[in-house]
Amino acid sequence: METVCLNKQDNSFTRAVEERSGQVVSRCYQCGNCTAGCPMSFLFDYPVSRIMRLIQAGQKETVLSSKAIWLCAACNTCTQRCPNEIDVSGVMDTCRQMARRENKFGVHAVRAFVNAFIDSVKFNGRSHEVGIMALYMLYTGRFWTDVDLAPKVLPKGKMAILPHRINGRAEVAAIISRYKQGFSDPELVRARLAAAGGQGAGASAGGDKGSRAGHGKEAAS
Amino acid sequence: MSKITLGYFPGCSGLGTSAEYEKSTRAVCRELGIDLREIPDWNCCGSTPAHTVDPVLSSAFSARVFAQGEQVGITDVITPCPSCLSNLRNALRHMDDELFAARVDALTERPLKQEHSIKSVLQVIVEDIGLDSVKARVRKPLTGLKAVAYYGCLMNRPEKVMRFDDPENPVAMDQVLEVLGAEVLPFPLKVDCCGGSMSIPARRSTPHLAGKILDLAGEMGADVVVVACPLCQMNLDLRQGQSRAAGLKYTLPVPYFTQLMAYAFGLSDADTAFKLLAEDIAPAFTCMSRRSDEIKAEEARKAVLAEEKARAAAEKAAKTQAGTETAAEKQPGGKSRANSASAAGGAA
Amino acid sequence: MSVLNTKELRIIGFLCNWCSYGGADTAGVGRFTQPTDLRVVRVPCSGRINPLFILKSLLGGADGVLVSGCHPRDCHYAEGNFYARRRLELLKGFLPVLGIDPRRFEYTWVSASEGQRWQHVVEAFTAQIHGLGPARGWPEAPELEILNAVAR
Amino acid sequence: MRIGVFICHCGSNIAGTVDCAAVAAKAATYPDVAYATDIMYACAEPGQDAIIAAIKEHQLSGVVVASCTPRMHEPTFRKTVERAGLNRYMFEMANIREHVSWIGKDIEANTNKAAELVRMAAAKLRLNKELKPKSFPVTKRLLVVGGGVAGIQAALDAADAGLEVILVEKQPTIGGKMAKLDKTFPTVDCSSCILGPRMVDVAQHPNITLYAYSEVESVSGYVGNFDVKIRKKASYVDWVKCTGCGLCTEKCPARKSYDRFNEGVGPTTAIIIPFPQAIPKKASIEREHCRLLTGGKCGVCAKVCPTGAINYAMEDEIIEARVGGIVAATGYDLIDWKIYEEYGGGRYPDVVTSLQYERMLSASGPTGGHIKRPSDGVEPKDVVFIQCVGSRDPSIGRPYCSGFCCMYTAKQAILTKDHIPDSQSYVFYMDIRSPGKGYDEFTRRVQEEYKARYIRGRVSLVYPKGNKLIVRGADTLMGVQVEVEADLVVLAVGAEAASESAKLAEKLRISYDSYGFFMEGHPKLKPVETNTAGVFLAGACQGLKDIPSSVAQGSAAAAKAIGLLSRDMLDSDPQIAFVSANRCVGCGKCIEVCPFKAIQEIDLRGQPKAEVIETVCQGCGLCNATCPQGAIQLSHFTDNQILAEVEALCRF
Repeated sequence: METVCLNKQDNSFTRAVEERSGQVVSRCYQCGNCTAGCPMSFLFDYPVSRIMRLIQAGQKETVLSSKAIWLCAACNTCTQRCPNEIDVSGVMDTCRQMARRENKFGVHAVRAFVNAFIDSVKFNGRSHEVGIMALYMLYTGRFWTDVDLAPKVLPKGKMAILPHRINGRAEVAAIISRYKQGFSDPELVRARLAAAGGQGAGASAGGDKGSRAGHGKEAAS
Repeated sequence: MSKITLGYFPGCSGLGTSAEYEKSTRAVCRELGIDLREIPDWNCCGSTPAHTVDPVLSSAFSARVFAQGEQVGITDVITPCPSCLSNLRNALRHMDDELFAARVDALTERPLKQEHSIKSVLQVIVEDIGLDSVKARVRKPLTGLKAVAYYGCLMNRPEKVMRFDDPENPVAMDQVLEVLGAEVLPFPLKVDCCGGSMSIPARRSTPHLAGKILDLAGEMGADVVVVACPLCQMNLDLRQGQSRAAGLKYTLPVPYFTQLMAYAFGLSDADTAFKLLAEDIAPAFTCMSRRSDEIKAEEARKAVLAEEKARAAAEKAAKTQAGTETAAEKQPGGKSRANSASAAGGAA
Repeated sequence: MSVLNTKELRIIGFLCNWCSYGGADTAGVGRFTQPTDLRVVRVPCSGRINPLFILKSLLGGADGVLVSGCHPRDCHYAEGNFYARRRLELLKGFLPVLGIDPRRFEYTWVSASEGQRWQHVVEAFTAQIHGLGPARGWPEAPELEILNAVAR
Repeated sequence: MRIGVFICHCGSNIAGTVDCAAVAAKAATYPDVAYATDIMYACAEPGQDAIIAAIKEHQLSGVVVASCTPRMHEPTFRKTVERAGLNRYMFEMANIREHVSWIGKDIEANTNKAAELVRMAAAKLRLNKELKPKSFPVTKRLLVVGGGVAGIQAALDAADAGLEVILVEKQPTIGGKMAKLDKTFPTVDCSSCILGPRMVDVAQHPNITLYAYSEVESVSGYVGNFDVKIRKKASYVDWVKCTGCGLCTEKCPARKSYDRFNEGVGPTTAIIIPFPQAIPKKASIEREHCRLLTGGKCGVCAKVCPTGAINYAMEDEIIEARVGGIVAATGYDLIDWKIYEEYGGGRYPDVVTSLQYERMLSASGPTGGHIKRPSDGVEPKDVVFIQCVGSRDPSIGRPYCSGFCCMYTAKQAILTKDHIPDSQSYVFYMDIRSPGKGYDEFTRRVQEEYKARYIRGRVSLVYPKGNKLIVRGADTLMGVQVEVEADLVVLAVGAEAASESAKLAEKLRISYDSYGFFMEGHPKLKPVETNTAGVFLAGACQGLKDIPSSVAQGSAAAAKAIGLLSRDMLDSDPQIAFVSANRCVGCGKCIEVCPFKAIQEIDLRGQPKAEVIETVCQGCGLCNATCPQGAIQLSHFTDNQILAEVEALCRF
């Protein structure tokens, strides 16, 4: 195994993960509770606790190229039981998003499934199971995925061969295309907010500023 | 009972793989006086794949759903699907942050103007309708049915976001099943992940994780594994064959809790939609009625015994009373003992 | 002071000897860095603090006054902090009458073991006072004279 | 007044971030300052000598030392100025270490702040008055609260030194947690064999009065003369008549009562003698389990008692005593581990606590020293120990290490092998903490000789499957998830301060931290004193510690108490309130607020006036802040002195 030179530790990666996830990764003391409870652990190349350690050590390349971040089922068991109250699942999510940005896909099948899902939503406004499966098979070349299930499902009429398309599907597709064009880039939006703030209320892309605070009702309960 | 009206988000799977959940949920809500107003032209919440890409994109899907509701005056929404619930709830939470909300608005170009709430159908039934109202509607109690409730990982987690029931040992579904008359076994893997969200790209996970859950339920002697999540249901029911191929010894029907409610309420087959389950539920009901007969016979036997006992006690008390009187006449010293004996008889 | 005119404001803290002064010591022992604006007056108990001290400070040119005592029910003198709380809450309500922003005065409790909490209290209060800026001067303070007369 | 100012460098502790010479130069310009200098170590002998020399040379009448916190060295410097012939109260300190040099690195700001603190101190000193203490007699009797091993040690040491000791214990027997243990680490010798004789010594010592099944009701007074009330709880057995024969416990029909001493491992009777070596060996009835006291029917114990000791009409009794000092030794409790739902939250009978396991191991315990699964009585083969349950867990508000769990878990793993030779122990740990004499060797022995498997990682889930418990954990060193099929799971439950310690702290007027542990006077230099004179600490109530440390602290607390009570007279603190009779209007508000009833109303030429009882006043100053006339003033902290400090700041 390669010797890691600690003087050359890249703290910027650790900081980036902490900033994006809102979690303090240095609170992790490596008790392993996340690994102990992780349902997908048996498929991981690095156990969750090791991923946390690698983030602490700034090992960006290893983390973002790992399979583990793609195989996380986001079940929140680690988050629930972390004695240091770190949202471990959120950290995994963050790493996955960062990996995607860097065009790193540790598990191709997961990426294919995600793309198939998003594409299905883009085409129809809703996810369409048969369509997702078809796209997934197309993207992965795994043509026999779950065909053993077909005899069970199709006669019951549970899987619609044709998708349920919504009227607003163009609107949904626009959301996705605006996302891909970088409309939601934080710096861009922040700059726009600042500009709008300078000009007075109502000028921002968001519009009515008064409605901004508190979208959730239950926050008080 | 007063009717309540709530916005309704069925979720994509309700149109396909969880059609039975959708049908039974609507039927149960109708019975319980919950008027469901479906959000017009709703879109997919993005499920797990969307927040894998970016929480802003994921929230934008949710924001459009809320915006659609807002258009027709719906701000309080319920959904049967925990995955949708989790996404919609997280979107609201994230959008409390001004920058985040502005980023979402930049994608939807439809900023929300009102406050919204999103709850699960289960939470509304337990907290707003109440178990008493559920109990009052039971016509065909599930007496004799041995059930385990399986909640999955999303319903109660993360604790700070979901704020419903206990994150490690939830009891809401257990309580519903109990008032329906079922015998609910204490299932220790209630919140263990079944691997549902990874069942397609990581197929190996299903027999490993779902198999473990089904195996324990079978070993505990459950007739059914009751669920509230379409992803879990698909993984435990539809893919049960995959688990069995990998060594699972049991065959277990996996109905939604709403299906059992519809059944106990005495609703039609169209409402219970049991026929849409991959694993047939009939054997479970056979076990139930056999056990129910046994329970009834046992109760009858006990009633007879209790009656006999009461009669004997009454006779004995009468005799002792007579004896006391004679003893008291003969021997004053014996009185205290006799009194305590009669007191004991009275207590029995 | 002159050299620090630009960066420091005048903040006076009244701390009870047993809990909060100890807490500030604990923060020092732990090297918990704090803003330098605060000057501490040690008193035996927060119950010793006459609201007049705070008024005199604020009218005399202090930009902020922080009082800190023991946690409720943990008073070294049984119930001094309980009296202090009632008095100082009254005072806080009275400050606007004198044209003083009530945010210039806060009352809190910190125990001798809570060094970190003390750090947070000082940071937060100093930031709050810097947010309010320097208090406007009181070249003449007739209210003070009246108060003095009443108190004596 | 001629004031001398000494600015201490404290090596580089202060001088590192404060320009001490500049502060001294500034101080020289303050009113009444006749001499100002900086000094390397003011508290060291050369430093003190220099202060004394300067007082003489410059005819100083008051001294300001700017150094560390007055809570550290105020007494030191007061003695110094006294040696130079000044009154000890003609002295003030400015805290430029804890409050300046240690909390900021900006030399300019620090130097300015230090100079201002010195100005405040000098301004106050100008109004200081010479104060003289009064002396009062000391009650040579010590109260020890808590009869665990620390309290026992403190009581015996003090009694051996000739003090009268009152020992108050909440439970019906002394012995505390140690009495529940089977063996002790690292010697694996029998706990009750080494503690038992000490307990007997307590019972037989002529100087010790033991009140078991009793609690401290209230404490008033002050060092040298505390007045305490002790509530002797109704045991429903006359302990003068009771011989401890145990006949009542054999015949009691309420056989399903919770066994507190045995941690609920197996039931007990309503009338109990907690264990065979109990001191005092007397029976007592637990009210909530007694059929007669709850249901009105039974009375078996009264019938069988050969001495007629049972008294169902017994009521709590209040005993009053005056003591000169108090040692608190109230120990610890286990945290409520049932909040860990992932470990079953108390639902699985074969998941037990470490203390329950001790009772299962103990030959005098309810299983007779045989390890049996609570569910079916079967001897376990695979035993899993989970450490840090409720320790080092910020998510439940317990971030600290309980300190002794690593060691007792190792001991329990060894005992498991001794009891069941074909058993296998598995220990899930995060770090092994064994920094005592022979401790680390012990944790090696359990792995090397006794072949316990140590797995570094926490456990995420325990659940029953068939008659096994599945333990799902991690081995972080291997980097994998692991599972163990266990017969018995023992949780090394972390500890916290005893449940009612906060209440006692309020009665004793001592501080406690956010976990309920009592605060020592200084974390390093006053480990057994508190900030309340005359109250000392021993054992785990001050912070979790093992048996040797508890015993050591028990002895240390006794030594401090012996030192205090060896004196016939004590000096009262003269920093107390005084009344100007001509200003006092006799409104009585000060009498109302005084927490110590130290103010009384007197008649002065037909006028009601307040008067301070000097030996009772504690110097809180509550009266001073209450008096509408400013007639009652707290010496050394008068209104004028405090306002002088305020003005010293505001004028500039």
